Amino acid sequence: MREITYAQAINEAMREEMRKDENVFLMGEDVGLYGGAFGVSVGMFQEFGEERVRDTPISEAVIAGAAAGAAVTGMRPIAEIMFSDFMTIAMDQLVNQAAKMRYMFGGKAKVPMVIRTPGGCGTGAAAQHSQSLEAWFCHVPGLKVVIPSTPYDAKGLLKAAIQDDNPVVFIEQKLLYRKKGPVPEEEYTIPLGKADIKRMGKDLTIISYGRMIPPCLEVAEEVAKEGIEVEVVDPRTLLPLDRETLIASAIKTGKVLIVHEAVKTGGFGGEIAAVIADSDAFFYLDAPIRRLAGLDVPIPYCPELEKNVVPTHETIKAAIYEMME
Amino acid sequence: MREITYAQAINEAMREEMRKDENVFLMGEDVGLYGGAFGVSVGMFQEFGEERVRDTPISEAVIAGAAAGAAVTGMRPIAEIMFSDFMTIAMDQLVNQAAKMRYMFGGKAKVPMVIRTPGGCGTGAAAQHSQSLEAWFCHVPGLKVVIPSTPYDAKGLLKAAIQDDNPVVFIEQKLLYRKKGPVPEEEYTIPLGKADIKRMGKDLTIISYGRMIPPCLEVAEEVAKEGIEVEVVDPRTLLPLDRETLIASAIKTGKVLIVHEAVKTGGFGGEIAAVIADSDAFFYLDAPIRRLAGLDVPIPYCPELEKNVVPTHETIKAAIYEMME
Amino acid sequence: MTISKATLEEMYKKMLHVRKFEEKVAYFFSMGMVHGTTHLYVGEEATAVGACSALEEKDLITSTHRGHGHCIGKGIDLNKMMAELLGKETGYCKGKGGSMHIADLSRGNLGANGVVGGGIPIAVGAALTTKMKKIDRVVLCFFGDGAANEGSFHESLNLAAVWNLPLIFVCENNLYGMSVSTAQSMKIQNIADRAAAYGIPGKVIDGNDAVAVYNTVMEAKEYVKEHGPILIEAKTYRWSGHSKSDANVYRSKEEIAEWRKKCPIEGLKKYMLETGVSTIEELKRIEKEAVQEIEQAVEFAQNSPYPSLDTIMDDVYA
Amino acid sequence: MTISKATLEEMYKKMLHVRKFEEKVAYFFSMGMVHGTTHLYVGEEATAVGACSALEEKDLITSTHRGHGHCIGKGIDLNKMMAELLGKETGYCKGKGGSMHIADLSRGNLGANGVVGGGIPIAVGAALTTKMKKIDRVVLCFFGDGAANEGSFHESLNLAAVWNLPLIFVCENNLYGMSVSTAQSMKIQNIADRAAAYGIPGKVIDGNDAVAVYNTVMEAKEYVKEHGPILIEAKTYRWSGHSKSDANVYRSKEEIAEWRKKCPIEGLKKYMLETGVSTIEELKRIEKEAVQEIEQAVEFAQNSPYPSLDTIMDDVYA
Ligand SMILES: Cc1ncc(C[n+]2csc(CCOP(=O)(O)OP(=O)(O)O)c2C)c(N)n1
Ligand SMILES: Cc1ncc(C[n+]2csc(CCOP(=O)(O)OP(=O)(O)O)c2C)c(N)n1
Ligand SMILES: [Mg+2]
Ligand SMILES: [Mg+2]
Repeated sequence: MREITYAQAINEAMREEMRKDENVFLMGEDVGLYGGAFGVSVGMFQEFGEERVRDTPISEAVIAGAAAGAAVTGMRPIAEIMFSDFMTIAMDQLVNQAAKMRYMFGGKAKVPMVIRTPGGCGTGAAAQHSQSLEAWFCHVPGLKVVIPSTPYDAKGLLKAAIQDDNPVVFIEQKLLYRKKGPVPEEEYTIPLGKADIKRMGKDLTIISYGRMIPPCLEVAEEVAKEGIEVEVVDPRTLLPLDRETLIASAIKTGKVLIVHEAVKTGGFGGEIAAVIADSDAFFYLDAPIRRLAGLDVPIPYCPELEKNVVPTHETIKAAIYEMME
Repeated sequence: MREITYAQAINEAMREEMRKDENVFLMGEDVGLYGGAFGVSVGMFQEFGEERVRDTPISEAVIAGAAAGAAVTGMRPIAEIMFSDFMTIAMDQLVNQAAKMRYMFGGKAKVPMVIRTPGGCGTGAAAQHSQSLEAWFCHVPGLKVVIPSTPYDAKGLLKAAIQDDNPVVFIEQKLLYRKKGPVPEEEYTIPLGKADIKRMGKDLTIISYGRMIPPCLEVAEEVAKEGIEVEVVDPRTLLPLDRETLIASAIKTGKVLIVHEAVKTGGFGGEIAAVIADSDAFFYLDAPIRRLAGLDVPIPYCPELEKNVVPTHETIKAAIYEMME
Repeated sequence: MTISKATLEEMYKKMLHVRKFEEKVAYFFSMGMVHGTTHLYVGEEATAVGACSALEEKDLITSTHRGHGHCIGKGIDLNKMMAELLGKETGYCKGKGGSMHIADLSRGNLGANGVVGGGIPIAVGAALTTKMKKIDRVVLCFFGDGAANEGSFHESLNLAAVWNLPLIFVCENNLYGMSVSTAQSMKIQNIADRAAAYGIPGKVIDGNDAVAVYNTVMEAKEYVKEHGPILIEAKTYRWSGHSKSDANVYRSKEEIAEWRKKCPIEGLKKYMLETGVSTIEELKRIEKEAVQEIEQAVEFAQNSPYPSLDTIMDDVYA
Repeated sequence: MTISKATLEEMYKKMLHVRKFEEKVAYFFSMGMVHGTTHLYVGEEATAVGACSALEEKDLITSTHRGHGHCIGKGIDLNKMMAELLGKETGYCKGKGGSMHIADLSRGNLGANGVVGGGIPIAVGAALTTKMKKIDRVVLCFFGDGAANEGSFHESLNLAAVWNLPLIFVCENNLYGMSVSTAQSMKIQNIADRAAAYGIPGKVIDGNDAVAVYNTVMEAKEYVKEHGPILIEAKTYRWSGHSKSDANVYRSKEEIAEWRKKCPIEGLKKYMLETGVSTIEELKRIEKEAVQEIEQAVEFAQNSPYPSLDTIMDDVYA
């Protein structure tokens, strides 16, 4: 199968949906001629023109709110927020408006919109451009939250998100944008809310997502040589969470390690751990549920510090060994 | 001991600190002559004047940001955000600025500020005035997060928060404002980061906080008559969390029930469950860790629905029985 | 512009509906029969009704926490509206929204809003749809003087201007945002002057004069379809406290009395009589009908059941 | 106003520092020696240096993502600044902040900011401290044309106006916010016109003319201490791309060339020579010193160690 990058996969997903449905359009800061801060929308301005690929002023609140307003009146907007750190400015419109309209109005509204936003550290951009804030969005009923780890998932999930009739926060991973992977040329979508077992194993379950998946898989291959078979489960959609798949894997292996880049305290790993600890899997666990996550600090600038503020190949491996003891 | 309301306790804490330290001041929407939307600052405008009890325009972003700017230059502001739902508008200034300044600047800044904001449902104000968003703030290194359950705690913790050199999000509970409790007239503070065992017990640990504490205590008394001794632990400060006290109680009773009003998915109960599931307590648990929390929906308006969207006396009791089976 | 008799009588009736509706709500609250809080529109009727009467059904509005007037102005089923207020299953939001979240998408009301300034960006989005789909309609966005100090106001007016959206911004300046007066919350006299910051026209009008409001919005409709947004500031006043729990300490009795003299309903009545549009008998009949219709709505609402507990999880997702 | 020779020479030197500093940074980036991204101030030197030179050490500034010019303008230890850029332990932020977070609280620089518009509310708070503590100083807040479309701009200017804070807002209008031109992002010619929306004065100046900037800020200082804030719009231009990854597709070569002709450093030099303030030899000596000082800073930075991993958890809390 041909290989394309994660960024290209996202670009293709948007283009395909925009070609099919004229209600779909893209707006955001510098998404037009510039092609987006990370080049994700490159070429779309040329293909669809300035009406459907809209550069906005630097105004995150109204970007999110205008998306909600356009969605509730019949469009299917995709809004880009340039860094997920700036979702902080759009929270009222996302959380109090877009997410709640349907319920507040007794089911009469439909708010089909996607907010695409890149998260994560590793680019040397320091504390205000590097956060992983997915846990916040997962605490908001009415939203869906997606965070793909491969080009294949990115394309299939984004197409599903655009087709979904609810507000979806689609968190992209900066460090994956340039990573390539196989993506079929044929049409496909991946249903929201279905986890994917990225690797089968029987000894220990890693639950992880986004850009932590590649190192988890690498480590899994390495320890496999020593006879430790790790299962790597990627929820892909964090809200709604595919609890069944996660719990089944925990029951199977009896050991759960949760890995994410976001700061540990208050991170989504807590939710995952809690779901498992409150399930039947509890009776099958033979070790505490471990969370390996970002340190509880803002992201530092200096490369060495930045690298070590989140789980690494080494710390993932060490955690596996420790749990297998 | 004399009894005063939760709102009065907060009012006293602010006044005492403002009398002692002229750098402390209050600002927010309608906190002046009006006395605050919930009457918490009643009389303070008269005592301290308009310079130190400042009415602001309806501008939550600059309220939080101006607090940060005043704090980093030598004041100790208390900023009120009228409903915690509107923290959504202040998130950039709180999360990207106030919380991170110290770390980003290599330890050179100090940001002693308190944001007071009421959370919770039960007042018939529906989806945009009723949320419990504490989990968000707990995911932000650099912040402290406090949520008192009694007038005594409210006063002692708020005084400590005002004296603290870090940004503190102080979440008040609307439904507790008019509740009375004993509060000494003498000066005291309660250190941030210390849990309080509100009731001792040996059979089951309830970890809860804020306005869920009173029903938990009532239910504990009721089931005590049937010989079930419930321990009720109130972290009081969610960030930093007093993990030791929570874990010790879990080890003692072997059963943990977490109760909070916030929406279950992504709520702070996940963090608590994860901390326990990853601790030594894991080996002492004889039942899954249960979370009893708000339903995963926006808060509805109709009183019966609103009442049942969060844990109630009945559901708490039922959960205890179920776990004791 | 001359306004037809039918339109004027319709406006008169709607303003009475608002007044009577709010009186009922106030009564319910005073009796503890309604849950939560509410923000009465009494005194400001001419703004909502005048503005909405100039719109067609296909035109859209966004509203505020003080939204009852907008609902009625835009045309609403009074029964369902009253039922929503009482949290009943038959209400607009099946009892889940209450006073601050009534929406009637079928008649172009995109909803009240509990967040000050929260509806403004949504209006921008609705106007964007209108433009992109080339629909022949306008969007009208209501908000208060207090909301004009929120960042969302700024971002929204700017974006609507840049994109030349068919959007009429109507600032209801009732001189206070809760307890804080505009004199305390801004250093300018006229909020309409903020329009210049976005390169769009701004206009100050008497928000208690229904005819003036109507005519202004009529003109604005044509303007915005061609040239992009406009900001209209309607000066008005709320007679009651901000919400049910307001002791009104920040306003003088004299000020309130002064404004009560400028009653918008009396004003329209006088206009209709003086210009000979309607006779006093005709207006009396309208008054009687209005009162009856509100009574009917109350009856409908009171006789409606509360939503069943089973519905609590419904309608979170589409 | 006549500016002393010492001040002019100091300004000249600082502008050279900015230029040379940025050239080094560009070089480091091109060689992959620096991590992350950076926003060069080349072409805009007169604004930062002119404005800051009119301030005293006790006065405060808030800065932006494009903050190197402000740092140098306000007086900074070049060694520590360069070290921070390289992520070294000896840097201003111990290597934790990098280009977008350099702050020097001891000299009144409250910090660069990675969030567009993020520093504006902080400036309001700093000015509030100034007023409440009755300190005889001003706060000067830098931000870009793009930032003027953020809600934080609006809320901040309004609050500062209402509270009469001693605050000088300086909008660096370099015609673009990343790739989007002001023509696309606002429907007005002059951002200074937004001042009227807050009842404060607004003034447009040539941001490439250091003397004009200096004089304007000098006057503004007196004004704001007495009357509250003012908004100054300095028209200028960035010569380089927005950040290291910018292909500049949205600007024409001609436009860039046109602005390069208006080099602020050349402009000041010409002024100093024509008015006879300094001789060409004097200026040459300053140039030489400036280059040397930047070289020294580079050497210092390069010889400094990276922070130890042990420091990773330090300084989250006070
Ligand atoms: C973002 C936000 N901040 C604060 C509030 C609380 N609040 C509700 S109404 C109101 C006053 C609004 O004033 P204005 O916009 O003038 O409308 P009015 O009530 O006068 O009609 C306030 C402060 C809110 N609902 N939302
Ligand atoms: C809130 C926010 N939105 C977007 C960005 C990404 N961004 C960084 S600089 C920039 C352009 C800023 O333009 P302007 O304010 O004019 O400053 P300039 O870069 O021209 O100096 C953008 C969009 C950001 N850092 N913060
Ligand atoms: Mg008002
Ligand atoms: Mg710019």
